[in-house]
Parts: sequence; C-alpha cells; structure tokens
Amino acid sequence: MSLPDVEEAAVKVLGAAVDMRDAARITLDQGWHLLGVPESEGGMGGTLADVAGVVRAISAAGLSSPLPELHAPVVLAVANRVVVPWGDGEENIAGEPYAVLASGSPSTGATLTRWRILHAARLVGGCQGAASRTAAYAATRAQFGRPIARFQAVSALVAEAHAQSVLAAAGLEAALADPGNDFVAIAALATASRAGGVVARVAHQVHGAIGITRELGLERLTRRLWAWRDLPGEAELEPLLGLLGEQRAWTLGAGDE
Amino acid sequence: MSLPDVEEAAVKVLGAAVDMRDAARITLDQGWHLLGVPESEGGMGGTLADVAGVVRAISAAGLSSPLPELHAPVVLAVANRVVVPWGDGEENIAGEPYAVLASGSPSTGATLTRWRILHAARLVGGCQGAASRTAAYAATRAQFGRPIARFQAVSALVAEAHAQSVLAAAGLEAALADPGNDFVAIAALATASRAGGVVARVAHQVHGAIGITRELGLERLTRRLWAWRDLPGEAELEPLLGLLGEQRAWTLGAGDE
Amino acid sequence: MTWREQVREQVDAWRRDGVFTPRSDSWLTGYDEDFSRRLGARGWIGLTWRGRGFLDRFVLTEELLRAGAPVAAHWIADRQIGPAVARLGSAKLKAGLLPGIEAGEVRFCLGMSEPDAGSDLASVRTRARRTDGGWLLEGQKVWSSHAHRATHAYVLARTSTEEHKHQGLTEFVLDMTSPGVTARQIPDLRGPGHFCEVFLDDVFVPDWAVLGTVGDGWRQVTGQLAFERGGPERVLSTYPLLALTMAAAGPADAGRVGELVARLTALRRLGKQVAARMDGGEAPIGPAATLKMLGNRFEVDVIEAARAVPGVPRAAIDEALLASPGFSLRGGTTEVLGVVIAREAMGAVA
Amino acid sequence: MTWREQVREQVDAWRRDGVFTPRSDSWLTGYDEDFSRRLGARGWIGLTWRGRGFLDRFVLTEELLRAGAPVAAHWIADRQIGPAVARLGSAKLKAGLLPGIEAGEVRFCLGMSEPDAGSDLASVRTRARRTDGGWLLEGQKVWSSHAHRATHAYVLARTSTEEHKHQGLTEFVLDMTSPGVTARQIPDLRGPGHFCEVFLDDVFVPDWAVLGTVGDGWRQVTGQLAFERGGPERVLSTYPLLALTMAAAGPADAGRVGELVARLTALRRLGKQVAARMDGGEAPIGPAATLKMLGNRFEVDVIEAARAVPGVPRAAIDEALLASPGFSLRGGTTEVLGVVIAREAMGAVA
Repeated sequence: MSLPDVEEAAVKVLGAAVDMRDAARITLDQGWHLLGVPESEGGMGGTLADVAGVVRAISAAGLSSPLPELHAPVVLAVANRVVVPWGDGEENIAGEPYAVLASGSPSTGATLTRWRILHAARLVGGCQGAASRTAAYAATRAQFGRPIARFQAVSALVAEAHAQSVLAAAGLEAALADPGNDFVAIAALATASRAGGVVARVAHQVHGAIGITRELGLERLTRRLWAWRDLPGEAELEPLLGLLGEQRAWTLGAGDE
Repeated sequence: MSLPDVEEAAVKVLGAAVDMRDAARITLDQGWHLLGVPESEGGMGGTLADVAGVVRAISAAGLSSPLPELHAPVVLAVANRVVVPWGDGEENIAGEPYAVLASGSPSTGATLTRWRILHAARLVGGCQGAASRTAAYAATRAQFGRPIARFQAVSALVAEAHAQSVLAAAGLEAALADPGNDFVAIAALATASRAGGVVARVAHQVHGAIGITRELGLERLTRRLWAWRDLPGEAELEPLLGLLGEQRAWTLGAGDE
Repeated sequence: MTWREQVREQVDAWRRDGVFTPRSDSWLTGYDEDFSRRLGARGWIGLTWRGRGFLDRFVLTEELLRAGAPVAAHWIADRQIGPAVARLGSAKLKAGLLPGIEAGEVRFCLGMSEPDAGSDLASVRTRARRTDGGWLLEGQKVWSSHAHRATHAYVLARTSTEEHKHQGLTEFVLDMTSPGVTARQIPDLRGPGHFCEVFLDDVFVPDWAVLGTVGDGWRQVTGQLAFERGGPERVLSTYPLLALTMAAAGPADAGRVGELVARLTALRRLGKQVAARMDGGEAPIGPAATLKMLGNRFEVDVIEAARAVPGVPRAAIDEALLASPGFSLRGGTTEVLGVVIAREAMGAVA
Repeated sequence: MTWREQVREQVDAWRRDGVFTPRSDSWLTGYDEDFSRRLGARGWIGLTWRGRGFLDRFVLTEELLRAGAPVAAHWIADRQIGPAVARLGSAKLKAGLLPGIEAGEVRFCLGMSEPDAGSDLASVRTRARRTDGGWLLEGQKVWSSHAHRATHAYVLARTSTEEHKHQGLTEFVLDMTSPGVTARQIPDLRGPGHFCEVFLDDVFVPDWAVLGTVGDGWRQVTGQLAFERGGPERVLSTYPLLALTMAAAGPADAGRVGELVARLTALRRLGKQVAARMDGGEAPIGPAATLKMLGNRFEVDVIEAARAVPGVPRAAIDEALLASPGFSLRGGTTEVLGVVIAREAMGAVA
C-alpha cells in the first residue's frame, strides 16, 4: 500500500474500533507499526516521517492508537509519577489507558526521542483536525443573519487555531528533519503541547454550546488534545531547553542545513 | 480646597512643569504631600484614599510627580539593585529620576505599604488615562469608511484596556479599604502592574502608527506605565503571595467586611 | 460573628460531616436537591428579596463556591428568577413560587436559547398564542440546564410577530409538569449531561404566570443580564482546584500562584462593587460584563496553573477541564461581552 | 563551510572588530550606510535576484538579525523593492537601480500609507497625472521610514479615479532628489524618529520608472505582501534581548526561557518554509501572515520574559520596549492578518 492508502485505511479501520482495547488490537493486527522499520528487519520500510504521517492522520480524525508506543515503547516521568502510556491501569481524560509503575527508570536515548517526535505528530494531527473543524464550522454556521466567520472576533479565533496548528506542524517538521536530535524533538513536542491547549480552547469557544455535545464529536478531538499535552508536555520539557545557552539554542532552530 | 479642586489644580500646575526636577519642586511647593497627614501634625487632613485620588488624577493626565515618595519615602529592592525612586542619578524609560544605592536596606513596614498603595494608584491612573484615550480614539477614528470601534477586533481591544483598568481600580479599592494590610497592598500593586503592561500594549495597538508619535502624546502615558510596572512590579511581588496558603489568601480577598 | 463567619462555620461543618464533597463547577454541575433544601431550611435562599440584599448574597455565594458546595439545584431560582418574580410577578405568582424557592423546593431551568439561535436571543421563535385566561406555548428550547429535573421553567416566547425582532417578546413562568412539556438530556463531554432540550407542545400558561408586561420581554431580559453575569460564580468555578493547587505549590510555583492570588483579590472586589450597585438599585451591565470576561479567563488560567504545579490531583484538573468550555458560554460569549464592555468604555469617555 | 557558517564567521568578525554594536530592532532602527556598503561589497545584498534565492537570503538575514547588525539602510531595497524591480521593472530601471542596490548605495523608503488612510491601502489619494514622457505625482505619504535619508522612494499612486478603489493604482519608483520631493522626520517615543512624512509636489517620474503595469498596482502590491511579511525580521526583532536573557537566566528561569526556545525553533522553521515556497515561485500569503502574527507576539513575549529574569540590563529591555509598538504595525496590523489567516484556514477546509 502507498502511504496515503495506509493513512486512509488506518482512519477507516480504527474508526470502527469499539473501544481502546480494540484500537490497540487493530493497530497491532494491521502491522502499521512495521512502517518505518527497514524491510531487512522484517518491517515495511519507509521513514519516521511516514509513521508520523499515519499518526497525524489518525489523530486528525479524532481517533486513538498506540502506534507511537508500538514504535517506541517508553516509560515516562510525568508529574512525579512513572507512567507507561497505553499500559493497563488508569485512563486519561480521553479514555486512553496508561499504567503507573510503583518504581522504574524512565526511558532515555533514541527510543525516547522517537516517541517524542511521534507523540508530537499525534498532537499536530489533533490540532489540525480541531482547527479545520473550527474553520469549517465558522464558515457555515450563521448567526445574526450571516456566517459567524464574518464577525471579526470569530475570524480572529479561527485564525488563532489555524496559526497554532501551522506552528506545531512546523516544529514537527524541524524534528523530522533532524530525527537524531533530542532537543529539536523536545522543542517540537513542547510547542505541539501548547498549541494543543490553545486549539482545544479556541475550538470550543467558536463552537459554543453545540461543541460540548457528544453528538457533534468535537470533544473526541479536544479531550485527546487535553490528555496528550500533559504526557509529558510543556511543563516537563521546557525547562530542559531553558539552560542550553544562546549558541546551542540558536543552532537547534537552524535545523538541518 | 476641596478634593476635586486639588486634583484639578495638580493636573493643571504639573502640566506646566518644564522637566522632572520642576515637577518635583512644584509638588513640594504646593504642599499636596500634606494631604492625608492629620492637621494636628501640620498636614491638610484627609485620608490615604484622598492622596491616592490626587495621584491617580496626575497619572491619568500623563504627568509625573513624586507625590507617593513624599508621602512614603522608600528604598526599594528592584531586580537585585537597591533603588530610591525620585532620587538623583539615573532615569527610567519615562524620564523620571531614580538613585541606585551601593548598599542599603530596603524599606519595610507601614511606610512601604503606603507607598505600594500610592504607587498602585499611580498605575491605576495611568491605566485609566490610556484606556480612556484608547476608547475615545476608537470611537472617532474612521477607517474603511466607519469608526474603527465598529470592527469587532478593535472593540475587543478597547474592552480589554477598559477591563484591565477597572480591575486595577478594584484592586486599589481593596487596598485602600484595608490600608494596614500589606498583602492587599501587594496584590493591588501586582495587579496594577500587570494591567499597566496590557493597557500600554493594547493602547498602542489600537492607535496604530500615530500612537507612536510625540505629537499625539499617548507615549507620555505608555512610557510611564512601562516604567512604573517594574518599580517593583509583579515579578518581585507575586512570589510573596504565592505561599500564603488558601486560608490567608482567601481572607485577603474578602476584604474589610 | 460576622455574616461571613457564620456562613463559613456552617459550610465547614457540612463538609466535615460529609454532607457534600467539594468539586469545581459546583454551581452548575453540583446538583443536590437535599443540599438545596438544607440551605432553604437555614433561610439562605432568596436573600435578595427577603430584605437582606445583594451584598449578603455575595458573601454567601462566595463561601459556598469556595467550598465547592452543590448549589446547582436552586441556583437559577435564587440568582435571577426569584428576583424577577419578586419584582415583576403577579401577586398570585409570588405567592405560588417564592415560598417554594426559598425552601429549596422549587427548582428553575432557563428556556432562553433555541436551536440555531445561539447568542442571538432576539431571534426567538417559540410562539405564545392567546387563549382563554392565558397563553399556549409552542416551540423548542435548548441548552437548558437540569430541565429534566427542574420543577419550573422560565420561558422567553414571542407573543407578536409584527414588530422588529426585539419587540413582541414576553417572559413566562411555567410548571414543568404541565401537559405538553417534554425535557430530554443532551449527552456532553462529561457524559449524561446537564444540558437539555425542552419541547413545548401547546403548553398552557395562565395570565398570572406572565412575568412583567406582555411584549416587554426583551427589555426585561436584558435587564436581568447584570444579575446573570455579575456574580461570584463567574470567577470561582475552579476555586476548589485553585485550593488544591495552593496546597501543592512549592517555592518554584510561588510566582505563578501569587499572580492568581493577586488577580483574584481584585476580581472579588469587583464582584463586591457589582453587588453593592445592585443593592443601590442599579443594573450595572458594564461592570458585570467586565467581571464575567475577566472572571472566565481567571477560571481557565487556574487550570493552566494547576497543570504546572506537581502534585495537584489529576482527577481534579480533568474535572475542571471538562467543565471549562462551558465557562464562557453561559450568560453571553466573550465576543458579545467585548462589545458590551467597549460600549461602556466609549460611553465613559463621551 | 556551510553558507550559514560563512555568514556567521564574517558577522562575528565585524562585531569583534567594533564595526557594529548589537541592538534590538536593528532591521528598522539600525541605520548605518557604511555597514550596508560593507555588505554590498561582500556581495550580500540582492541574493534573491542574483541567482541565490530566498533560502540563502533567509539564512543571511537570520544571522544578521541574530547579531543585531545595523541593516536598516538597505533593508527595504533588498527585501521587496529590489525583487519587484527585478521582476517588473523596465530594462532601464533595472540597469539604473539594481547595481546601486546591490552595492548598498541605493536606499529605498516606502511611500504606501497616507494620512487618515491607516491600514486601508486602497484609499490612496496621491495622484499621478499624465505628462509628456511620464507622470507628475502630487500628494502626501506618511510613516515612511528613513525617507529623509533615502536615495529613492517606492510610491503607490492613483493613475485613474474612475473605477472601484482597488483599481487605477500604479507603482512608481522615484529619485528622492527629484524637484518637488520633501521629507520630514516625525518625532516619536524614541526621539527624532525614523518615521517621516513625504510631500510630493508635482514630482516628475519618467515612464520607465513605472513598476509593472499602469493601473495594476493593487494586485502587484498585495503580491508583495508575502515578501514583506514572511521574513525572519518578523520574529527576531528582539533577539538580541533574548540572547541577553539566556545569558542571565538561572534554573528558576529555565521553564520560561525554554518555552521561548521551543517556540522560536518552530517559528524559524515556518520562516524557512515560507522562503522555500518563494523559491518555488509561490507568494505564500497565508503562511507569511501566520508567521508575522505569531512572530510579533513572540517578539513581545521576549520582552516580558526579559523583565522577569534578574540581571538582564535595563537599557536593553527599554530599547526593545520602545520599539515594541511598531512590531505589529509594519506590514499589516494583527486585525488585518487575522482576516487573511482565517480566510486561508477556511479555504483549506472548503
């Protein structure tokens, strides 16, 4: 299958999952986690960017999948706890499972960097899904006799959601261009986490009461953004970038030239 | 003279000051610093709220005066330096003098509390002056064939400046109602400092290029807000409130009932 | 003992005794009919029309919200319908409703919004047709919180279609057990949901249950907005989370938490000013809108701060997050408030 | 050595040798004709039309702005007028201007805004009347930076008044020494000021100095906006202050500074994307507007962070503060950008 086919199939098949356990099973069954693994190692070939593309497409559709964790199994330090995303135990605000370990060392190294990039992709997809739903809603929903997008205050919100989504995507692109650099991955994930919070808030603001309903389905995107941005998001990551010094920080941003 | 008369006179006479030294001389000459001092102590009588009213009026007109410092002479710790506002030496971004001491202990106690309240009043006046100029400008300035206030994005900015100014004034009112409580004074000054920054930014945003010109005079208000909010503003004060605990913090806000 | 101390002592006792469990957003989602009756028995519902006034209610509600007490069942009646009935209602309506509201037995829901109307309240399509001794109401309302278990509804309906859309509106009060009323919950991001749709199928409302003057509903309802927007619930929805955040905060968090403490102090004073002006007979629409805009922002900022302070229970953060999209909806969106506040600002300088 | 390393080495050497002193807002207020000639001699002005492209210019300008180098004198010519002349100018105009721009000798100011017009560019009232072999320009321009010392001006003028206001506009290039041109500085909050008024009193402009097509000025100028908005100067105006802040930051400031580092990384990538699309022949108006809106916000947030970190020199903070009201003005206000971005967002989903 070509990559767009995989993305489309992933969205379609996962959309039929009855619950999170089912979503995890489907992800494994379909073998999408073999994308980005060299064929010589029994994988499907392709790059990390290809995996990130599938992750984004799944998230943009308001769906959950442990694809990042299958690719890069990690143990994380989150708010003083040791956590395994998609492990069994508790549930986050989006209903996705995670396990809390009594003790254990958080992951480090290349696996953690890959997970950070793919988790950023997850957030970027969610931002794009929520931002584009918001733009579409504003363009069609009428109030006081005209589409609400014609009100400057609403169009400013639509612009904000879009801009945050574009910014998060740019951060992800930087990380994918230099996938061995953990600091760029950290920057990408921190930016995507913040963007996720803003996009969720703004999306609800534009949608008004209808956005809160189950029926509309916006909450499938926003609850995920709220869950993902804290796993671990900006509060844990940004301090890691704050003392790099000007020289190293600047070089991060210059990227892969 | 009645209080409104004093306020009006202060604005009028200080408006004619040729420079900061002159403004300081005028303030002393007029004896306004005796307002709020009991007549039995050689003062003019009146309350701290009366003094704050004069300070507000002066600031709202975009003028400077060492009235708070005459009432409550202080030595402050500002960004790791020991500073005397309206002492001789350096100049802040608004052209007001201050002295930096080689060493010295910052003020404490009732004098410091009074200064904090009066300095908050200074900021509140500046906020009110800049916010009302902004509202007036938006109501009269036309673009694309109608007053810019009719654009929702502009009216949101006008609302923001006004709201911040109202909030800062409420904080000041709380401090004046309980003038012996240093924590309420700190809260008032921290809030006014933040409000000052927002109002200055928003005022310039609404005014556009003309707002930057000397001729319009908006910068007389905004440069002062920028100077005042860091003398010492939220960065130095807020941590003092952060560890009060819920009980004490709640009682602060309940005020003087 | 001050009034505030009296309230605090009682509320503390109830919490200690397990009468309630603190939660964020308790004024909307803390629905507990027994608790409302308890407050009613204490004489603490209806202070504003029982000779106590808005400042006393302000103190009472601050303390109840601080504690995260479940006040949703009587909230609408106490805040805005009770005062409206006391001011505008017929003698029969007053006699029939006020004692029940005061006892915490009469629970109101609001029938203002309609499908597709959103913030545009004047586009109401629910019709009231004249009939013998009263009116027949026909239409649909939406976003009516707790309608499925309310005893009564406030309904804004069109009694005439001949004028400009701001005219010909009338306020009604109806019994939810009347024939023709159906309420249905709307599932939301928290599950079953407080939001309801209400269908009105030729529901009879007697003349004595008209609130105020027929055709004058628009003016009356906009006058109510200051009551609806200017209360402490526009600032304190996430206070229980802030309390947990303060408890967990260490020196590294002092600045962040301190900013909230400072801002809250000013916001509460602003709320007190609004209450005092209401006691003075004003309807301070501008200050109430300012309070709501800044207060809603504060409520959300509390959540963001809580996320950054290690040790704040995740469940409390999530509870507040799920409530957060609602903060700015109720009683006028941020965009609408911006226009109201700007108008006041420009009036203030004109 | 990469292109970036070459630039960095040279710029570092200049700074070490005292050729310039770093400052915020250097692309607008760092006016130094000698420095511009130095860059010209190095071959570093006009990269975009000299076969190097936008990505190379992107790297060059990033490094110059990082260093706070005084690039204001040639900025407008290098960024937007040079590319426009190269694309649309007559052979004579090209031959007459481009070598001078490339040498850093020709310095452009912009004659777009007019008194009372603000962001409403289409309401231009400056008139161009036909005359023998050219046009006579009559009118007034304002907010024209460094006009009093520019060698040339770009002027948008109305060549016909008969159509809709978006039609009948034409772009001109004129010599500031032409008879009838007067430029006057406007004092601003920093003192003498870069802003000028420019008075045009029957200024003759030959036909060969018309840019592009007569009457097509509106389409042309809006096409320029991507060039004007999408560069690193929309993000890096306060970078020298950020560098000082990073130097002063301790562990207590790590989160605050780290947030800026993360955001800057994404913003710079976005700038690179815009440059790459320009190299591909596009005029990416939406992404450029997004970059400018977010970039201006970043520039201001840097100042706020610097205030909170003890030890950052006050003079550097004040310098950036005084520049800050200008950030969002140049090249379209935040309100205008919001509309452009929303339009792109809605187009993207349609």
